[in-house]
Amino acid sequence: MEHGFVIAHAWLIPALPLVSFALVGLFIRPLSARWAGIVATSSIGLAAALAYTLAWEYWTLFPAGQHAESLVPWSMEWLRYKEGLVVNIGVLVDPISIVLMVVVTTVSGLVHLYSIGYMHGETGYGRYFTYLNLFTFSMLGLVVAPNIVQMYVCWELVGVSSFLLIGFYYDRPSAVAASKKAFIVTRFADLGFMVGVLVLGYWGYGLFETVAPALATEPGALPLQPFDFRYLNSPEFLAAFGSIPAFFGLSLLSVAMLLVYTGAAGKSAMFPLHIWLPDAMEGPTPVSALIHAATMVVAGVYLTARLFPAFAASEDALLAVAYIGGFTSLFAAVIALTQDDIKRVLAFSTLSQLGYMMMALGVSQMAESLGYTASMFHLFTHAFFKALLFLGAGAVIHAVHTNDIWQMGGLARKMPITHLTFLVATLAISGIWPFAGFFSKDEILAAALHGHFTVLFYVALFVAGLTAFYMFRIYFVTFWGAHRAHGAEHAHEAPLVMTLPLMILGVLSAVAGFVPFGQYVHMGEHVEHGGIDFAVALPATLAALAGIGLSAFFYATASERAAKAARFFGRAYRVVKQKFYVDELYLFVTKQIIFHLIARPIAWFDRHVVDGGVNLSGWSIRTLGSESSRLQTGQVQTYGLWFAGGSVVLLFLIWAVHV
Amino acid sequence: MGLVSWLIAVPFLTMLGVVATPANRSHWIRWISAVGCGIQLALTALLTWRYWIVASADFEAMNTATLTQLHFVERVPWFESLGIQYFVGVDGISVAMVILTSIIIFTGVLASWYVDIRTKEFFSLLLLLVTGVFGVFLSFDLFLFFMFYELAVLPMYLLIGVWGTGPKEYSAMKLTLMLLAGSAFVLVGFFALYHASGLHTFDLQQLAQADYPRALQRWVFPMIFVGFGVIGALYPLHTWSPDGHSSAPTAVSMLHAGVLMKLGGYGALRIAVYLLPEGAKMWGLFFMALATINILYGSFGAIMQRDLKYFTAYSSVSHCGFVLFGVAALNIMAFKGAVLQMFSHGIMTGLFFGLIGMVYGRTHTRIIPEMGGLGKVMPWLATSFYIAGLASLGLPGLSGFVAETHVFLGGFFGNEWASPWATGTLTLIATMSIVVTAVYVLRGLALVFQGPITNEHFEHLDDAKLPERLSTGLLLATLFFVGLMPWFFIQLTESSLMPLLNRLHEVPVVASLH
Amino acid sequence: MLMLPELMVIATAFAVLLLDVLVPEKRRVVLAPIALAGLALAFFALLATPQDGELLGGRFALDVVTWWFKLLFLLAGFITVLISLDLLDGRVRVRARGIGFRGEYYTILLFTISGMLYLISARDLITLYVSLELCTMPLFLLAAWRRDDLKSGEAGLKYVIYGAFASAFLLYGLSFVYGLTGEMRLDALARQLQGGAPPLLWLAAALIVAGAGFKVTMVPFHMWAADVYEGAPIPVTAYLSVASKAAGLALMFQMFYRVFGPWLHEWSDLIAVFAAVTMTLGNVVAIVQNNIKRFMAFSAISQAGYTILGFLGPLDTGIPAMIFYLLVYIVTNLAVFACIVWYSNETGREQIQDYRGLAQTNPVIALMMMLGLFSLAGIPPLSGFVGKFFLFSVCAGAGYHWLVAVAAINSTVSLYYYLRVVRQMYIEPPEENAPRLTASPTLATTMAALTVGVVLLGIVPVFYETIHGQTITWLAALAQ
Amino acid sequence: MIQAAVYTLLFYLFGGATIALALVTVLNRRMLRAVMGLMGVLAMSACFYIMLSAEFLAGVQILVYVGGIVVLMVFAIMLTQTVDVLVEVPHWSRRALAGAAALALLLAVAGLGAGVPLEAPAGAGIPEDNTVAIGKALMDYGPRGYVLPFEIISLLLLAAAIGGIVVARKTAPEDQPLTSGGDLADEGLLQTAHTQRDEEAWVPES
Amino acid sequence: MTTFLAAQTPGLTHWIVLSGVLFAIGVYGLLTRRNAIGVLMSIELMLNSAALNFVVFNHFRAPAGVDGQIMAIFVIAVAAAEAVIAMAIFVAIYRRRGTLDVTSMDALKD
Repeated sequence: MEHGFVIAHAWLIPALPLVSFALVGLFIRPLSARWAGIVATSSIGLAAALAYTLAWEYWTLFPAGQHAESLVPWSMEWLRYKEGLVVNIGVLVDPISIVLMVVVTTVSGLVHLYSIGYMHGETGYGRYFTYLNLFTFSMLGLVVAPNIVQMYVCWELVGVSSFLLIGFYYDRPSAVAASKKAFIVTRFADLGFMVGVLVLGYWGYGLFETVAPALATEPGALPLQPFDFRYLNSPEFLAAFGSIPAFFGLSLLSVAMLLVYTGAAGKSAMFPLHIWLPDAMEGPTPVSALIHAATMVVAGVYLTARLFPAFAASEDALLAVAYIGGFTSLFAAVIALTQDDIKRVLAFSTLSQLGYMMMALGVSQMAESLGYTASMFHLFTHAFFKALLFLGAGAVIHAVHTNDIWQMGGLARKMPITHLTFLVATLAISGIWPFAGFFSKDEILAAALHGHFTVLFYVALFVAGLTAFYMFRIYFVTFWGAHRAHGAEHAHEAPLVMTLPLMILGVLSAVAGFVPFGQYVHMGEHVEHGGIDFAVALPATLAALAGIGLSAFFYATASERAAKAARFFGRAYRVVKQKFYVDELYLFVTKQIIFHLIARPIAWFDRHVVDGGVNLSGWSIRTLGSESSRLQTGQVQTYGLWFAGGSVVLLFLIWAVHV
Repeated sequence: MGLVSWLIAVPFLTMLGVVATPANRSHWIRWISAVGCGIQLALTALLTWRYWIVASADFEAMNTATLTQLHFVERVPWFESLGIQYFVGVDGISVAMVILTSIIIFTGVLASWYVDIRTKEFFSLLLLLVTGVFGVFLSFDLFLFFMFYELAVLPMYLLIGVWGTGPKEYSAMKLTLMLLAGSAFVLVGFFALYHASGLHTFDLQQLAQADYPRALQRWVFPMIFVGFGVIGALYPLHTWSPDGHSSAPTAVSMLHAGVLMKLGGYGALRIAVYLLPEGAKMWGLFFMALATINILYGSFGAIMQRDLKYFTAYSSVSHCGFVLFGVAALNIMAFKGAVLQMFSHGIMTGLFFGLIGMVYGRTHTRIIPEMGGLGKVMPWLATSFYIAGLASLGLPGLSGFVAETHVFLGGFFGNEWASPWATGTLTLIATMSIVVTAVYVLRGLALVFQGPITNEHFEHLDDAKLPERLSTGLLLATLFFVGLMPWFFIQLTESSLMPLLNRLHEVPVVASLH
Repeated sequence: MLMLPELMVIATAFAVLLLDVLVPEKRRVVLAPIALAGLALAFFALLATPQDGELLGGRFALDVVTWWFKLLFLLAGFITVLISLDLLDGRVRVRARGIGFRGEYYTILLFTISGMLYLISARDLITLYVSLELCTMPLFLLAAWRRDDLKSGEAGLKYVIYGAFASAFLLYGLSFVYGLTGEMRLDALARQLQGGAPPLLWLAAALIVAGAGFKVTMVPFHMWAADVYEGAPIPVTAYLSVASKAAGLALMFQMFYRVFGPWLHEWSDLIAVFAAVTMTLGNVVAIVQNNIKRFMAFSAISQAGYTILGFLGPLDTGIPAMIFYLLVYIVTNLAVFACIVWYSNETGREQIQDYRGLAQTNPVIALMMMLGLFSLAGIPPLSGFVGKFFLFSVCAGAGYHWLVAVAAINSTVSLYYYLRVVRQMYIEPPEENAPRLTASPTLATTMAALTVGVVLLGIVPVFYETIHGQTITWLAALAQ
Repeated sequence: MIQAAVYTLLFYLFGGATIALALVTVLNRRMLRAVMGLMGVLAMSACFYIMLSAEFLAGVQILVYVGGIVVLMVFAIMLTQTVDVLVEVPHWSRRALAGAAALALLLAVAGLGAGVPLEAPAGAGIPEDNTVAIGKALMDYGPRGYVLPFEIISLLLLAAAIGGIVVARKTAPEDQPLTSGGDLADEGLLQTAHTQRDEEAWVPES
Repeated sequence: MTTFLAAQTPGLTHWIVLSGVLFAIGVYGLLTRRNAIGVLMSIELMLNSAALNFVVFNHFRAPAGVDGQIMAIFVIAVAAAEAVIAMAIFVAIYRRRGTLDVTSMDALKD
């Protein structure tokens, strides 16, 4: 099949940031920081343009509503583990990868642009753009991965870029700690992913002979490999694999999927692996916007969606996805109610929204795949409004030099563009018609309801209300009322290079909901879900409005009501404010258990027992030597005794040999 | 004299050149060493290229062969009555190891550019040591192998004892004695094979064609494996490594962790598994279990270390565990993983120790808590350190990932002589190390390079100088090369590893002995 | 003409003795060169001597093993004279009191060498016994040569008592051998014994092995060695540690191969145990020594343990391995002793700590000494390694894998104490203002030549191959 | 018959006496008495030799041993022992251990030696004159001769004499350097030797 | 009586035992005598018993030859040399130390 130019050369999309990364990192950065920013940004811009063209070409090829094939227009052999177990690197083009490419390049391009202004004058300006490019490349590589190993590879790379960017201010201990935490927690989750890959690889390879002939290889493409998603997602494989029992009544497929999901949960910060995300806000704000709101954190969702047929084949895994997602959304929303740091509130809101997306996947079925679409849709819209929120918050922080919302206030007049775009985003996330969030959230709620997950539906509904409440809380506190601190008084609007992305994202957040998403992205046969389901939309909107109202009641004007309410909840409030002490629990586990109960005893054991064993053998030989040397008494007659005794013993031994 | 002999001769001749230079001309000595190692590097490139041309013809044939195909073979009878000969040659594994060694010694010489105490002795010993290492990787006669093996170990004593730091005498003695005690076991194994084969030869290729009774393999295999395991830091015989590495001077740590520890894995693969397939089948699981302990134990041990070198040494214990794990797992992926890990760890840890030396040369401390914020004043070193650290935690794109996934997949796929549940469980336990590695690497590096500068004395330190940049740059490039283009090494080693695997499946046939 | 080397040695001895009387004190420096010349002549005479033949109705015979042993004895004697002469001629920086009487010294030395030459050629019990005494007893005197030195005297006393005791045991054992067969000739009595051995033979064997064990310092018959080595003048110590030990081994060859041959195989376990105990005890005790001579004594004891491993194997591998190892051992040990003699000549010190910083004051000599020590430890590619390798191979060939392990581990242990010396030389800094010492041309040449030998013997295969080839041929001829 | 009886009687008489004298030799505290005991043992042995039809040997025994060696010992005792100073009380443990060792050896000899019936080869006659036979054998170059050990033993005796003189001769005064040529050392010569050495000193480190 | 005695003619065994007793006494003396000359005398006892053994065996086992007797002669000569050497050393030591107590000779030891 003849593809369009961009489809055929889709590898350019991840390659551009890579080339730019190498160029900027090795050559441009040392020479000129300014050009580093420009080159980095334009490379992403170009990639974004290519991504749009790709989308256009693709949906020209497979018009909306039709069955859309996944294409692998380019691939090459990279790692040959053994005969029949080869990892190809390549580019997979299918609806969700295109959506993600569009989102990633768009948000990344805008963040790059924004950063030119935001990071202006910072030390490490060039380094920053190098990292951003690296991240963008890795994320795009992840998105286009045609097999699970490439996914894992890029998965790790985004982890590292995230690590580097969170710890960008490396002389700030809190940033260093946060970056480590982010990396290690996600790494821990990746362990599950990796084991999942091992399990899939092992049985994938084992079943390949019997299953693969059913899967025709496309002409011209590299032969199908056990790691390929196309193989892993194929019903033939899943049928064979799903029939192998593991333990506790779980099928091996469920075990593998749960393991893979652990990785996804780590990246997407599902409870209880969520703890790194709020801390990750130590990085520069644009980074939070790009990585920790719009793109990287949705990689988990993307992975789950990518392997959706496999998850769907294992009901247990999918149930776990649904309930963990639902719980996380509630849990994070509750915490978000009490936080004072603007970025942290946004971080918890991200958590909550990621929970939504996961839940949407979890409530979906192969046959009834509305949730799948909804999840991707929400991913799509959320990327825009959450990036916007972060960038807006970044502009505010840039202006007032603090993250504490109680140090802000009254910024609406000083920063009109920021204020307006922030409001749009807040409305979008709260799910108010006609902003983007309304549509996607509506679809998620609908999916939950139709999937007969009633509890989750009500949870989601409640969370929608909470979301509106806390988002408006920060909106009110930040932009309304009087200046509360010195910084806020002198705040002024950000330069154009920063506000331009805000405005673009504002527009996107406002209109993205009208994209007929379900036409393009669906699993199996397209499920018609046109229009608005009022059974869902009405309660959702009501919940949102209730949240906004309550928020206005507490925070729109300066009053003691909020403080009173906090006092009323007393201990419960403190527990929530301390994020349910999950961090402390982790700290206990790492410090007390891993460091003090495992590492320290092992270090001690090594120094004293193992090493002691070696020293002991040395000591015993020396002691044996000094003890034996005492035989040398200097008395010749004693020596003679030994001689005579030796002869007798010798005689006895010879005699013994012969008897 | 053929190419392979030159590879052994060049370091030796360089050593002679150094010896002939007056001791007070330390600058000449450095240049002679650097040029000699440069020539060696060039020769290595030539070897690689020629090997590729010559060997690629029979890559296919090796898939079913049970004897590894040697190239550029040179044979000279030596002690004929005992069947001892000078027998050198290369196969893919050797080529990979030679590349590693050439790179490490070249960078090691650059890293020791500023050694100014007893320079002449230092470089001569270093070159003598590396002569031994090349000899081991290139010889295919057990006598010759053993000879070079000990030659590679012994200069270590003086190198650590004279130029080391800390409890250097103790460390040097412990290292030397433990390694040679290990070689004692190897020797016992060699003799057992020699006599059991009845061939009156130490020729590895011929010994490989002999049929050893199972009872013999049962005890000889662990002998040889443990003997090599000592230098490969097999738990619990690894304890020479932290002390030795931490006391050694920079280039010696580099060589030692980078190359010498590989002799263990190399020997275990080349001799223990190659000659004793039955033994390998019997003991594979046991040594896999030990190597698993290695992997986790080393990484947990590293967490609590205060000294950068101890820290790296424990991480080496962990990483060498992967090598032994791969060797013991007995399948092609694991074997490849083991060789790749040897290469990767060699480069990575060489880089680590080189960098530690450079940092130490500036700060005069290696105690992690005493440092902090160094990234600000020495960005080159910090970046290199981070890349090495990331390689060590198995980041894709760097060499560690390729090696580790090979090993993990290999372990997980297991083999037909061990319960799949056992190998699978061990692999799962071993995979946990990737988290622990992340913990200690990031924690350690963060304490050294990140955060505010803790000591105002550090404010004025300088970044890497040219020789240092050259050496780190070369090592970094290698890390990336292996990580990004793994197929080169995979292709290189796979054809030579297949015979090892095939031997496990077939009872070796005593063919006509030529 | 078969006896030419012996006669030359004896003639030289008499020449030296005569010249000592005739030549004034000032001119007595010529004695050593004459002794050397005589030994060299004997050496060349030996080279010209066929490796096969007998004299005096078979009382004196030559074969390959004999020939090689003679070569070794002459070599050891030659080098001993070389390392003695500086001390005896007074060309030393620090003079040792009480060593002198060059003429008598060389004469006695040459007599003992001739005793050894006869010992290995002897083919009857009487000649064997008498020549053994000739190569043992004068050494008692040499050990006590520094007669106003308490230690030297004490060494002599212990040596004479212990030596006589051992010799009496040996003699008593020989008497039973004679009694069992009524024959003095080795071939005849061996033929008699082949028919079957009564238990009395075990007593004889025990007593004889004990007596021979004394000479090769086999545990537990080794205890004299350390004290005597420490007390004796250093060149004498060197001589005791190589030549005397070689004579002991020659005696063992004579007894084990010519008399007890049929039972040797059955005694393998015993030999293995004694070898293991000998090397282990020698090694572990050497660890705690501080005096370098005493240290070398225990090192030599452990080397004896390695050497007798050769008796475990069949003749065609065991014999060449032992002879080659003996050659290597003589060269190596004398290389080390040459350095020790030199250092003692220059500084008068003989504690291990006294060697500190030698590598910085005298790097070349330190290197030679280190090579020698490493060769003793069995580090490749030095000859000691190769020698041990062959012995271990014999041992493994006999199925004694455990013993190979013990021996190899012992090598490691031995490395520990050799490294102690190396450490003093290389790692420890020299004392302040430690002078750079000079070496006399003779000693320097000797050291250099020995070091070359230490290296070359292990690399150049011709020595071992010759010994091996000749032994094989000889054994094949015997078998016919 | 009588002859045999006498022979037996003599054997036991002499044997008992010899053992008694030997015990005197090793046990008596006074060296002179001990040496007399030794002399007795050696003399008795000469008698044994006669009983064993080795008359020539008996003569040699008396001449060399009793006449030579024992006299030497007496002189040595006189020389080294002004009065009977040394109180010989060995430690009980040493005596016990030595006794045990000696007993073990004795048991071994008696047990193994006596347990073996060794018969004289049948038809072997006693040579008429062993003195002649011994003389012949000592001078015979042939397969039955012992000329070689005879020569060797002369070397041994010579060496013992030369060395004995060197070792036993009076020591030179403390202040005399004894590095070369014993007490005849010439300081001037030594100096020359020393400086000469410095000139021709080989400096190995280049 | 005579018959009895004649019947009891000492055989080889008796002689071996006799020499064995002498040898053992020599061993005992060597190991216990403190005076070096006493030690030397014990050695002479042992050598003598060995020589006696040779003569006994010569008489009983090879009466045709005189090998054993010749050996005995050599043993006597060796004993003489031994005595000379030992005496020389003893005298030298006595000069320096003023004693010949072998138990006090332990300057050389570990």
